[in-house]
Amino acid sequence: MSSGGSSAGDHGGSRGLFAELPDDLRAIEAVLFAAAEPMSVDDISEHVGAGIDVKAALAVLEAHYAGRGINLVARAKRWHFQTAADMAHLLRRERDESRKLSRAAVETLAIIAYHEPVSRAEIEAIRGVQISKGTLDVLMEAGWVRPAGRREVPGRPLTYATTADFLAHFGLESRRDLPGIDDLRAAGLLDPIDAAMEQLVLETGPEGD
Amino acid sequence: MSSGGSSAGDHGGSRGLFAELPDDLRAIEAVLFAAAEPMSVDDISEHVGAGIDVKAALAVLEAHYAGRGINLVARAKRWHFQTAADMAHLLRRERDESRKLSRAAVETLAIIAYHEPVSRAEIEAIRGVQISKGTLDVLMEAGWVRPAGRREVPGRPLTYATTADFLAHFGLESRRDLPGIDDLRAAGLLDPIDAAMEQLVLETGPEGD
Amino acid sequence: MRISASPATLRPMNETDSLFEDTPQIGSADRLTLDLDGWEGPLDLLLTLARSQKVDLAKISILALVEQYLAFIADAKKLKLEIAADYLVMAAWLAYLKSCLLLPKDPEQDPSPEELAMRLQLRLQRLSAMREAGARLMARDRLGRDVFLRGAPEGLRVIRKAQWQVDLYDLISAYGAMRARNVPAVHVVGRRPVMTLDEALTRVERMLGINVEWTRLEAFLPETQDGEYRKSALASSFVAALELAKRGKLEIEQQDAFAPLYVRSA
Repeated sequence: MSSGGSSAGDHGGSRGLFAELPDDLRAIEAVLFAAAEPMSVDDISEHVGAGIDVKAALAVLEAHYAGRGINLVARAKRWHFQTAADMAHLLRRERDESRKLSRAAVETLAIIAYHEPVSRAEIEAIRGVQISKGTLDVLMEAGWVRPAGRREVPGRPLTYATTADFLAHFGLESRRDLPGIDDLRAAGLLDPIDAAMEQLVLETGPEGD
Repeated sequence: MSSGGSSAGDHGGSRGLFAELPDDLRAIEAVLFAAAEPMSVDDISEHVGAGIDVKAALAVLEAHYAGRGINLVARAKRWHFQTAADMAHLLRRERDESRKLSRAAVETLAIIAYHEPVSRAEIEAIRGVQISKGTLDVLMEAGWVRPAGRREVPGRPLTYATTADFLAHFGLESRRDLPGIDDLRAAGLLDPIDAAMEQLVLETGPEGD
Repeated sequence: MRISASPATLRPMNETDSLFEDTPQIGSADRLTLDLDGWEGPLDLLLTLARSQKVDLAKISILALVEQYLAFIADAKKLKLEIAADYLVMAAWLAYLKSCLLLPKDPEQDPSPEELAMRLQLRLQRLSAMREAGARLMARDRLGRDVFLRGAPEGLRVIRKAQWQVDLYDLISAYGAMRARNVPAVHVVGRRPVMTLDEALTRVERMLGINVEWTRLEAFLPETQDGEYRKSALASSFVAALELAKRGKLEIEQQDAFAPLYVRSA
């Protein structure tokens, strides 16, 4: 049947629109619907039992939910259902815009996401200003940024990286999905500036304009 | 695209199994999914707009979700998604974990077995140490100990006794099978104690009252 | 500190601007809002100035940019605005860069002014790229703002059921150890055979009437196999002898320390 042009009235007869699902898909559907948190394949297996090929089933469900009001998505290898993005206008709740991130916080978050792991000094070098005290705190409090170990250079600076919650919040399956990251990398804009300089000098030659 | 004929088994290739839905159904799906509480038809209308015949759409969705891992159901004229009843068991997974019973719990259990019915104060008098609330809880949760009425003395303390599960777990026919004091001494499980002590044990001992 | 001047493009971007880059900046046509607090440092100001060249950042004229920056700072100085030190440091560095770029090439100079210019350009590109990336991130369909998780998930529960490990031996050995440990100990002091001082007095006094010659104290002791009782009798008889000597009924003699003790009636 074609659903594109159908009005709400004539769905009644289209029993086939949603076929009965096999129980393994039903089980995964049920578990993911009930879950309060995104679930990894292992988490799901633990609930639905070992006999089910969860990965294959997820791929089927993902494809089938693609055109629906609810989508099945993977973020940082954890799966959850969420409402379709084009339904945002129906759902957007009045929310306090007071939690809007400062420009400094947005830039800092972007720098961490595109360069991680990255130290505070490196963030400051890119922005050309010192990071004020609260900026990293705000990002960590939001659950988007975490300390990611120390760099083994003099001073052993602490580095920062993004979290699975960051990917989930911004609808990214992995860091590879960061907008434009491939282009930026190809342009050398994610390299340390000295490395980038070397590349530029090689490309344009030492006497380059 | 017809999905009616696809068998449950071949879901991999059956793109039509979940057809694209018209936006009015998608909207209702999304709104109900995101809602924190069941919604009346009017609640839904308010979100999806007046142009949609919500009642008709709900009937279609209800029918379509009938064979799924999630069902769309109405309770007291309010609609919500819920996990299919036959999948409910997946939401509560029991996992057995082998754990060692604490020393306090073993001692408490032994005292109850030898002296039942016995009050908490009596258990403490015999152990010479207070017992924490959790200790009795663990034993009751394990199904080995049960409350056994109140003692008709001032304060009416609750007493505890062992259960049939206790006997079964420890392979005992009855509490008479518990080794007595003489058996314990013969087995070297009792430090030498003098006659007066023995008398005391006999008075309150295993076959007491 | 705000002043009005021109051109219009000199306005610090805020997040909204970067989200909607094509927002027409009407109403400020001939005004420059000079607000150093609004820029996040000299690099930010430079980037804004560079954007006003309306060319790809990779193709901007560094010389023109330097002019713009120096003019901007000069304006601010003319207006007697306080200018933060880092802006002045940048101005000084840019003035140096400008002179290097304008002077005849010095092949010995390292790094070359061209390289310095390229570095500056690269820094601006990087900052611009991150600023854009941030804006694109913020504009995504964000969880909790544009897309939503299920409002009332039933929740999953894994109930960890403890299988307690304990066997009958654990149980009874615990009981045995506990009884042994905690049943109150009853201490009975056994009656020990002693001769009291009164007994010894009576006995020694009575026997003195019979023996008038020097006699060893031990001869007064009762016959017994019990060593404990004998010791007690000896001690009591000695004290009794001292007492009788005090009363003048008896004499005591000893040749040396630890030598036998002799008594006779006085």
